[in-house]
Amino acid sequence: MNAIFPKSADRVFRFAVAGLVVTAGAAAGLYAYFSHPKVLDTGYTPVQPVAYSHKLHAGNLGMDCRYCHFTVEKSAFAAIPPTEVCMNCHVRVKPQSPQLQRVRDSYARGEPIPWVKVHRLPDYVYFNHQAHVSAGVSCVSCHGRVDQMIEVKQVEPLSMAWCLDCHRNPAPKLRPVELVTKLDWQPDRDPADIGREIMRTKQIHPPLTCSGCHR
Amino acid sequence: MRTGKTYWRSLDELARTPEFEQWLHREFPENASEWTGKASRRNLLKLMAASFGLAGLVACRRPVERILPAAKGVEEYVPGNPMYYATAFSLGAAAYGLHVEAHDGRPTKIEGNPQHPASRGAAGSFAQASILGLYDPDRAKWVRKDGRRSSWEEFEKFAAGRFAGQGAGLRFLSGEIGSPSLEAVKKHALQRFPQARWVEFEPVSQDEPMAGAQLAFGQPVRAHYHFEKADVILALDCDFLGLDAPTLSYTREFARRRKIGTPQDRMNRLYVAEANYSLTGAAADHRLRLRASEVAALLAELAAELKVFGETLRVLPAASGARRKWLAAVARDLAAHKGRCLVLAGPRQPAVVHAWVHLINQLLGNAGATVTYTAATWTPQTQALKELASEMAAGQVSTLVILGGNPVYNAPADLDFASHIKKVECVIRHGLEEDETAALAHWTLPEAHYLETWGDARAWDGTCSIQQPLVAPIYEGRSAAEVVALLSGYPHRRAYDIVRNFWSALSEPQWRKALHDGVTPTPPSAELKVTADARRIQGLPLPPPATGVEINFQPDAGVWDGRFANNGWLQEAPDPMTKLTWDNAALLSPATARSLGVNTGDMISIQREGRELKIPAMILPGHADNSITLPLGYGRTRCGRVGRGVGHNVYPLRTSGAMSIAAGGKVSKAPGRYKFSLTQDHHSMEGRPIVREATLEEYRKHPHFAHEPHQELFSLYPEHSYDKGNQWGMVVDLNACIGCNACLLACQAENNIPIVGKKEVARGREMHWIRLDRYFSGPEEDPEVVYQPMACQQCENAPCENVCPVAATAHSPEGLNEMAYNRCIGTRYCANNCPYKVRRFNFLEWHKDIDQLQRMQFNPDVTVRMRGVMEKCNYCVQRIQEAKIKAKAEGRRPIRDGEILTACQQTCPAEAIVFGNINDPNSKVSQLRKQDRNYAVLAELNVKPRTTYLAKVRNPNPELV
Amino acid sequence: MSQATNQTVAGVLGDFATPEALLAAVGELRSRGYQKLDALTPFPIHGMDEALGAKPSRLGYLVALGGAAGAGAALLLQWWTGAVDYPLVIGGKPFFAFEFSIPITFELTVLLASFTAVLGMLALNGLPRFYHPVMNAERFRGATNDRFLLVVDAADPLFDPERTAALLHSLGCEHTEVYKDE
Amino acid sequence: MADLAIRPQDIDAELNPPLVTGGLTYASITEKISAITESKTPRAWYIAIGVTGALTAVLGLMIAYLVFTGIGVWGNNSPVGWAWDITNFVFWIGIGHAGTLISAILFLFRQRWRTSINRAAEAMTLFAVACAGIFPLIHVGRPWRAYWLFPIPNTDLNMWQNFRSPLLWDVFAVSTYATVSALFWYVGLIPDLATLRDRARNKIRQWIFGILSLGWRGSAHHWKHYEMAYLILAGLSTPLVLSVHTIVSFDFAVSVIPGWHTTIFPPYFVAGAIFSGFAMVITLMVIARQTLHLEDLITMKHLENMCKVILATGSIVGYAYAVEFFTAFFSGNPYERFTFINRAVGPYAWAVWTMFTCNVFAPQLFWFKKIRTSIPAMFAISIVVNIGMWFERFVIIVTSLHRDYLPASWGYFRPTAIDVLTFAGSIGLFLTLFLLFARFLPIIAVSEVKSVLHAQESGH
Repeated sequence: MNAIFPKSADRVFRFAVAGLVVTAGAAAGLYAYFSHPKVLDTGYTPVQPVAYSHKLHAGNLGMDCRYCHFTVEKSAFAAIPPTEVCMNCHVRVKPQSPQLQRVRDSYARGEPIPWVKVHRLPDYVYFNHQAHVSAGVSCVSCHGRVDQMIEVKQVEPLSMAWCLDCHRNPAPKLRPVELVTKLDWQPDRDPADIGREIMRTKQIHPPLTCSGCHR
Repeated sequence: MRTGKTYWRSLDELARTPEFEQWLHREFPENASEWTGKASRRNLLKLMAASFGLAGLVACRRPVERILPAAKGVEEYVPGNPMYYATAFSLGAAAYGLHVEAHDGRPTKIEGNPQHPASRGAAGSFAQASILGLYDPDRAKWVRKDGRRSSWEEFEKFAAGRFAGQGAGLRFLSGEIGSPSLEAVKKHALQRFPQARWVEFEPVSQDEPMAGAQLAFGQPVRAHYHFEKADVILALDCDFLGLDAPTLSYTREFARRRKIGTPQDRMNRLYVAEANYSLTGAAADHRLRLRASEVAALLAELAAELKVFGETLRVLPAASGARRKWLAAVARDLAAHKGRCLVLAGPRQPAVVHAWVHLINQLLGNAGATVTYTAATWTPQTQALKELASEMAAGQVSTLVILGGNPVYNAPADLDFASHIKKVECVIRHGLEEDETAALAHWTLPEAHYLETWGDARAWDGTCSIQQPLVAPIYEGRSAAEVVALLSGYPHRRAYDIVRNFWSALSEPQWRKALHDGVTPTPPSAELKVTADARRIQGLPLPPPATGVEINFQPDAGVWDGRFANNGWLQEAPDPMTKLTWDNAALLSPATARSLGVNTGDMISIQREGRELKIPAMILPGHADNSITLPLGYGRTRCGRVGRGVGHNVYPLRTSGAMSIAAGGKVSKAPGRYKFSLTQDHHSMEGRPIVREATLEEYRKHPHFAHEPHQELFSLYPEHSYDKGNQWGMVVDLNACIGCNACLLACQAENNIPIVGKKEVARGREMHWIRLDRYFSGPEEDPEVVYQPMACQQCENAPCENVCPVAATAHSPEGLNEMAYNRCIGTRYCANNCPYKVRRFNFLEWHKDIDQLQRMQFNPDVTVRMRGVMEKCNYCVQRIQEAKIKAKAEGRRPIRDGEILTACQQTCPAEAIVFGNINDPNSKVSQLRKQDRNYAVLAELNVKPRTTYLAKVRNPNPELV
Repeated sequence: MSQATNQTVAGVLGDFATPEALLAAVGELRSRGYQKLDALTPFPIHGMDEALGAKPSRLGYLVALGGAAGAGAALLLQWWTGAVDYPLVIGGKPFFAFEFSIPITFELTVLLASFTAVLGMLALNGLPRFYHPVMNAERFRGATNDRFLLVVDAADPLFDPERTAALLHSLGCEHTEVYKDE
Repeated sequence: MADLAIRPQDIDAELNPPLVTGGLTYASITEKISAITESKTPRAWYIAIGVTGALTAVLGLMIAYLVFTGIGVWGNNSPVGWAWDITNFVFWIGIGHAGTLISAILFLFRQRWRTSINRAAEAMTLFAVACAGIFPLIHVGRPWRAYWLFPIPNTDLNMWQNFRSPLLWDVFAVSTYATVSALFWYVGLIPDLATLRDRARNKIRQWIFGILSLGWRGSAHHWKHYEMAYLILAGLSTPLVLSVHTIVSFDFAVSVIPGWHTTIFPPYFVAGAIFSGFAMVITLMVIARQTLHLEDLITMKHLENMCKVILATGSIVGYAYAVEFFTAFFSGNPYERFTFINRAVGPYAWAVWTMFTCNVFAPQLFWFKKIRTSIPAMFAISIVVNIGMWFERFVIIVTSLHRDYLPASWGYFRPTAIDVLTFAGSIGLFLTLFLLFARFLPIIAVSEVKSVLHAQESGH
């Protein structure tokens, strides 16, 4: 036989090419899926130093978010409550509970409880709670149903594209400002209509340019 | 990308350092007491602590004494929101009122206190930069005994034994005291130790003016000038806009008389006669190049012209030639404005000159009108120090307590302080730095930074302010008052008690108000009616012009007398006139340089009274011939990392006999060259219409002189309209701008602008967002100077935006040319294509070596840029956003005019910068844009800059043009 | 050569010394009604297509399509990203304009056109094809060096190993060879 | 090619003297060229690649140092944001253009003398573009973000590129250029790879070239589509090569900086590119010709023609320089005027005059047949021209930037050792790639030369 390659060579070659194409396609697809912020960034649920249940406090007991995170309306920053806030009640409620030992120690020593940050934005992003809350964006829009979470977990991607979605079309996410902490609020009509009214009355037009968030 | 918020991260790291452990254990026990529910100071601190995790701990370092937020601050603390406190900063005896912005307990930014007469809302470069001193990692941290770390307790034990007797051989040496409460403690100490003596010494002192007043009035008085009333001003070697305090209020008043809205408006006229080219000289309508030592003669000639002593008496030499012509015109001008003119002499001029000036002002009817006097007590400082030195030499001093200052470095050379101090048995040194003096002390005590401790300060005009701390001492620093109180057994020991007790006359509400406003209700010093004794003054001998080459010692615009040597911002801020950074140089005129055969950068040797100094020369056009100016404060040998060995120390040439103007200097070329780092190496405008200038005459003839005729400009594309909402714009009045660096430093502090160091500046990589472009025009020997603050012009058709491949810089609907650092990949194409060259690139990781502590100064509202990204002025967009969010939250729609102040605008003592909404016809900025003088630089490129300039108008004397 | 029995005759090959001889031979065979002919040469011989009666290549049309696709894609990309998905005001210029879209449109046109040209050429030639019966021929290798080969495929109705070979000889072919398929 | 090989009207004076000499036959051509790749590797080659390889390693080190430290390791500053980085980029891109020109434009113009040099010239194009491509990528402050230059759909940022930016046009132009050149080159190689395949004696070579030649049989049907494809590629490459340097020139022409904002840049840059490209081809081919003894294939005729092209394009470049100065003077625009006065007498005058001497005056020597037929002379001049063209880019970029509108912002640029070593390294990379090519692939288009020989013999 004189030819360099056997007759089968071409078949082999075609299979190889086909295989290559398929694998490459699959790889690309998988990457696209797993690198998507929705998949990549959500679901983060760090273990907190104290087993504090938002479900219990905000859900069952129906405490308002602002009792602890009392700066959301006044500041860019939503304060993590100082130990005193816990002790306001827990001097009376379950004063002996072993689970609260850490809290009592912190109160006694004046050392803060090192809570773990759940919702982290890049340092060059300047998110302002005051601006959003006073516009009528509910906590639930970014933090999800915290009142149903035993351990707080990140449910939204918090990516730039995700922010832009809302900045481009805020209406569906707006509600009367007194309802922002009412996580289970169900509007009786199309939320977008309500949102549009609020936008009109409050003159809300979220920034779409860089300096809106990056300074 | 790291940002202002990085400090949280770095704090976590910091938390592992021993100092931090210490803070932890020192602070919390005393705070861990009651939680009252409502916002008491203490739980505020704990709020912060809790809210920020460890970051708050710094905040917790606030002392527990009650402090009240100032005007702008909200009464109750909200984590994340900045708070503002009123306090005071003093340079020698001149105090300036400040508002300090604090984020979560970290002071981050300094502004002037609008209610304070000496600041009027402005803060000069020294005050602006002083915040960096607070976070200086090289500060004196601990009590040291013979260099080894000790403690306050040990020192107290030692002091108890040492300071028992009547104070024989005990001497105190301090800087000039401007603090009433410290004066009280001082008085107490001198009563407690009757045989002790107290010497006050400032290298840059008011000795001569006070002596001059003594000659003229028979008593030391302090003169106050009222520029708003003066139509004609003659400044003799007096840099009242630059370094001869109190410049801020003077600058403001002067600038207000330079701003003209229409050709009909009246302007003041400034004549300057000086040796060095000062900011005041740059602002002058007529400047006479004159050796400082000839000012006396000039004054005499002026007196002759003014016929001060009547026709008959002809004891005075008359001027001749050009100078005569000049003088005659000036004299006529002054005479024509009796009671509305002003003659001043600088503190460097000898007493007799000041006496003459007082007399002339009196005869011109200015006394009581444009110049007023207040009583002052004065002991000649240099003399006092001289006596102290001789006592030390004679071994009569057993204990020397040095409070502040740095005499070993900056005492007159002939006193030989450094060797005499070794004869003192016990030297106790209290200061901010571990400097040359500390090195020779037995005990060194850390001084608290003025933002760390309580105190008070008296301004030039006698107004008093309470200096309230923003943080508890980061290290073990204590205030001078505390130290003296400790030594002398003063009834109160803690700074707060000392101050509060001194002001016990103030009721609690008054006290709160004083803290809140930043000024105490005590009135300024009462005006004093004095008359100069013409006969006596006439009899005074006039100092002859200096023989040989005259040498002028001047405080430096960057490091003053050397006390700011370790401040990177000030070191890197280019000298307003020479644009020299990280250095001083022997300034001389082109002619003098030619005669010496030296060029800029050549080393020269200056000999005087057997002392020699080798220093690089720098040619300064417009400097007086046969005269050399030596800026003080460089060549520090024991200093922090920043200032050590920077520049050349000229003190060795400065003797008690010639503190300001030295005669008989021998100057020659020395071998060797020296490399300067200049931020601007081309000084001519090349005939380009960049800074547009006219005389008042011309302006009245052609009100539109500022408008270059160029053909109709249009774009190939349909253009975006900017007629809705806020449209930000800025106008800079070149008539008001005096070229001081205040805006540059304010911008640096506000926008986390890095320091790059001498080498990188030489490479052309300085990062300042504002350049103060300085152009010489006219003859090289005697040019005029114009300044132009040049930052991003926010072009509507921005060339930089077009060329960015990744759209990292784009335009906002409000007309801002935005820079998204986090999108930037650093092609530098935008900077290349910027006709104004105002973009700055992070060539290296400038923040790499920044101390954790220094990061506390970062403004958390501004991203800290990493290497490889472009940055530039953005009209303080963080302030704009803050204001907009505030306006929204308050349901208030439009943002008030003047509600947003850019950092540069807010601090400008001349009010030269106006920022606002050009879409609102009534806003100040729109009004200014309507003026004839308004023009845009490089308008012919059709880039449509949002920053425009008001052309400069000088008001020369028609007789002299 | 002599291998398993499943080998079938794939065609006959004639080896010519010069292009001219080859051309002549092709013409002759065509006139005798041979259909399935091919010429293997080290460089293209002008007139060979006519001689073989091959139609001119239609590659050009494919390339035109490719180019058009490129242009379309480029314009779409620039318009959609700039004016639809995230419009940003840049340098006071419009969100989309033909003026500044020309360069990239041109480049992508050329890019896709070139790809179609190459891939199209390969496709029309059925390349890559690593095995071809004629490669079994002893003399095949001459075709990429200095020989000019005429190949008559066994599928040709007039094909007969002996007679075709003889015919080739009569046409001045120096050597003929019957080659087999695997 | 065949159709141009034997159509009488295509035969021009270029055919005399013959382009293939020394009584070569089809077989001997095959033998001569293939032998280069088959024979034992000469020691000289190892020495050469040792040197160039070392230089390439230096390039790698420099890039690593740059990426880890920052652009500050170069001399770039404010106002001179671009310096050697973009100078090198434009320089290499320019070099590349001769290859495409020879293979495409001369092909369309039926210049048959191209056949002996086009293969090597195209290879040179590829390698030059490879070198050029490095610089835009490493000149950015954050190279790890350089992928933002490409419109990759991004789910997290939702950000796109700015299609108004000439720099982005560059990205598309250069990557297109690189791709198309590679295709063109490879298509040209296929028949010769088949030749090597069929000469190959050992299995490895058979397999390698067997796969690379994609089963080419030289069938008439192959040739039919092949020629069409080649013609089309040539037709596409010609406007492409013009567009690439036009767009590179847009980086400057589209800006507002005096000395950059110039309408004649596109033609001027293209001419300059061809100029420098041909110079580099001469440099390389002279070496190849001497070392590999290809005198019969790369005849004096070839070299002389290239010298003529250099003379022509050199004169165009010189004319462009003159026009620039005249326009600046005539425009009456003070900034424009200053820029050119500053070039002639400013701090960078030395660079400007080097540029003039090398690019305008030196090539004029080719008016003399003696010089354009003397190997040493043309070699020397080709080197000089290469140097001159590097300086042209340096002058355009740096002298325009260092003094533009506001005198207060003026500055001066000084290169650092890193600048120099990076450029030297890129030369190393270029030569290394060329050496590898010369060793393992037919550096002359075998099948094309054969068709030229055939044309010659079939009595023209």
